[in-house]
Amino acid sequence: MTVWDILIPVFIFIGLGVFAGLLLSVFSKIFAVKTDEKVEEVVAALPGLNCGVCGFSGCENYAQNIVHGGAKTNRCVPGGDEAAKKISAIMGTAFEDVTECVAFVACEGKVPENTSDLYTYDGEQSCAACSLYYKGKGVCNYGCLGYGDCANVCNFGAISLDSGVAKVDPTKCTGCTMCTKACPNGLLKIRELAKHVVVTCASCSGGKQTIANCKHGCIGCKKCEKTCPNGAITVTNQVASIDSALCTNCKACMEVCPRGCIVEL
Amino acid sequence: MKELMIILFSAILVENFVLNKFMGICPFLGVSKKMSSALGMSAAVTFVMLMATALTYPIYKLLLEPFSLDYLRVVVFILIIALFVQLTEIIIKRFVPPLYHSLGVYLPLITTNCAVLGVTILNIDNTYTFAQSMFNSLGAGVGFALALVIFAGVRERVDAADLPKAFKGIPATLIAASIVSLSFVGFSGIVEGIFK
Amino acid sequence: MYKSIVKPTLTLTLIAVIVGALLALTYQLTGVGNASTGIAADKLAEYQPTVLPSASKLVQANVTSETAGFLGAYVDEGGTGCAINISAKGYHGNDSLNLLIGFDQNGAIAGIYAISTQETPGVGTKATEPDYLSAYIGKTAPVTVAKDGSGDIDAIANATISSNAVGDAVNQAFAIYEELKGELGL
Amino acid sequence: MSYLKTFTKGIIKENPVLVMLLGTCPTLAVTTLAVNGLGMGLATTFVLVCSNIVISLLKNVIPKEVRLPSFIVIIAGFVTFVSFMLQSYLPDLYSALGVFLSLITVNCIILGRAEMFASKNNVVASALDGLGMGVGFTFALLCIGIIRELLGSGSFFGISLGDWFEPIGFFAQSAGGFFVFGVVIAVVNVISHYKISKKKIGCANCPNAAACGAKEEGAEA
Repeated sequence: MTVWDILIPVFIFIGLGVFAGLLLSVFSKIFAVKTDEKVEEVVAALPGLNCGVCGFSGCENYAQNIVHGGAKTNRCVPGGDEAAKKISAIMGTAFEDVTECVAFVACEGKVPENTSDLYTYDGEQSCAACSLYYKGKGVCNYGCLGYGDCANVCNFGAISLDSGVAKVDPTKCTGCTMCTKACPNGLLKIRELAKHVVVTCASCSGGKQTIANCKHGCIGCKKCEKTCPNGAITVTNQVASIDSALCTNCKACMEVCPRGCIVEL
Repeated sequence: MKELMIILFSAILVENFVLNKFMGICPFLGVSKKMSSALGMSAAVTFVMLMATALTYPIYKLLLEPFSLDYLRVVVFILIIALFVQLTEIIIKRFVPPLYHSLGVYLPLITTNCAVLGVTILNIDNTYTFAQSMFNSLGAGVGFALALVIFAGVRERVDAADLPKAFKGIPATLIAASIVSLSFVGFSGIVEGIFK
Repeated sequence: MYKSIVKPTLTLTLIAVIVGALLALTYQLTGVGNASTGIAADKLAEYQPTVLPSASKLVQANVTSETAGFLGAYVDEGGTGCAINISAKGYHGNDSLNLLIGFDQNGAIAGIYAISTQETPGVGTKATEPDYLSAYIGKTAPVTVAKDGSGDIDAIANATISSNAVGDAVNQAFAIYEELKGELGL
Repeated sequence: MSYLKTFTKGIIKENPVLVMLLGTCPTLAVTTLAVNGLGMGLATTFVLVCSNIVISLLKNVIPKEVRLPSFIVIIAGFVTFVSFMLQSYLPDLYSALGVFLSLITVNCIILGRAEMFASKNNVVASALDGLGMGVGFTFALLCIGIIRELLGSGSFFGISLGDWFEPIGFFAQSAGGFFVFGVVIAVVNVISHYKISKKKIGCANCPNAAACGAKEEGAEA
């Protein structure tokens, strides 16, 4: 056991240690990516969902636009007032209230109460896959398929499925609109939290066909459109839809609807 | 040249690092949810494996073997691999941000990837020459990529399949992996057959 | 400059040096790491009946051979033969098969003992079980292993790789035996 | 958190192998025989506890730039020390574990616990956490090892069950490892009433979560 047997490894490790340490510290100094602290602060205040409700391609992009592009600080709906307050504090601008929005499902096609299935489907358990086979297993081509693609996407666990139709829990929903993109039939629509009256149908197959398909479907009779005092309801290609901004919760349309598919959530 | 080909193809097919030697299972299970992440991860792993072998082999031959310090190889190798991965991460983050964003989350994962350290140690254990060990790591990397990509495809189907509640998620993935690994056993005679 | 360059380098070097020194110390003090060169005497006595039944006592001969896989050669004091310890390429990579092969005076196999094997348990290990290895007794160089019974030894179903590995190892041992016969005085 | 909870959390609730799916490489590779699984489990526990202690001692000294390399060098030092011990005192276990003994250094559990726990808590808590995780790891390896040995080579800790049971080669091979591991996790799912599988295996369990920049963007690992 010569002393060299100890010294050689020590020298090797001194060489390696210095080499590694120098390289790492020098590299991380020279090649440091110049990031703007303010942008990082704003990104930290945002929920980081990259959902795109604010109209930008993600939280990072929205933060850059807030700091440099002067974008408004209250466009992040999932972040809600709390995120808007934090960002306004960082940016020193006045805090503006964020209009709280939530999603809802425009379909009540429960099987067997309201509608029925065309075929039994045991392929891939996803709405997207099921909707490829003759526009879905339901008799109505626009109905909810109940395989929960929207529920899988929702980060807040706000969507649950009861007897084959998705339902959104307004208390948990933050309005991030990730589910609207996941539904193949586009049944998930956005409404303001304060406005409770919604049309729970999206079937564009007109009167006679909808009556045959579903007990709850909108037949596009336009009665609601005529009676609405604020013109908030419009019937476009055989199905009614409510513009949240104009609606005042007066429920006039609910009484007059012969099919009962305008509902208060 | 034939010897190199044997090593290359046996590393890809027969002695596949993931399915036969069980190295690199953590990223194999964790990252193969989507095909895009699988491709990104396997490209990064193959690159790091090649560079790691290129760095560790000479150091072993020049520094460790002459002084018969074979017992230090684990510490020295892992230090070099960790150093190299962190440097690559810094450089990619600085010069190629889009690549960093697509690869970024997987680069630090590679330091704790058993396959990378495994291939460097096996190169020494099998007393390969430098060319042979480079081919071995290329084979290992491509084998890793092959297994990962095949498995990503299988997994996307498995996740959507109608399974009993207990088997949803990871158990189904593992049983799918067992069948894919079984299919790789079929290659065992192939390399000797082709190149004999 | 200090905080971001010198301090990290210093800490990393210090840690590496301490770990390295400690390992070097334990390695040298306990002499534990270096692989024991030969088979320990008690183990040798244990293997001797299966490897060279006629021998009285196997003693390590200080001869070396350059052929790959050679681990040691042992000669019988009574001069009835010798044994060669060899590590060969098994199913799981290079030295995953460690055999001790005994030869009688005229170079035929007197017995084989599998010291350690990393073959897949239950599958590959069948090729290293004593009764399968006893088929080699009496065989002279070169030994052929085949599935269809045409070779001296027939390979085991679904463990062909391991059976071939054992066959190759035996042939390797024959080569070493020929090379060292003179030095061993047989 | 009380020390006892730190210790017991690693065994069942956050079992590193069955729940957090870390350290799966040795779990599949070494459990062809139960005794190998036990050996690997104990070796890893030793390394885990020692490295947790040392890292929690040094946590304020190591600067950010060289964090990962220094952690890894400490762990590699302990692993080499364990391989010395095994090589001299348990040679057959040493040859059975083979290359996976030195692969303990890159075992995701050790670096994971070092990064997520040891570098943030005091020495005693880290040591207990290491011990808990180690026991959990050994327990999981033992279960899988026993099952694979029973089915694969018809023996229990080396004692053969007699020849009435024809061992099924599949379980000793690598494909069998995946299969048994999957079934064991399914059983754990049922036992824990699916509480565990609901937990998203996202960035939280990744050993490099702290050191990697992509976590804030919600990248799902």
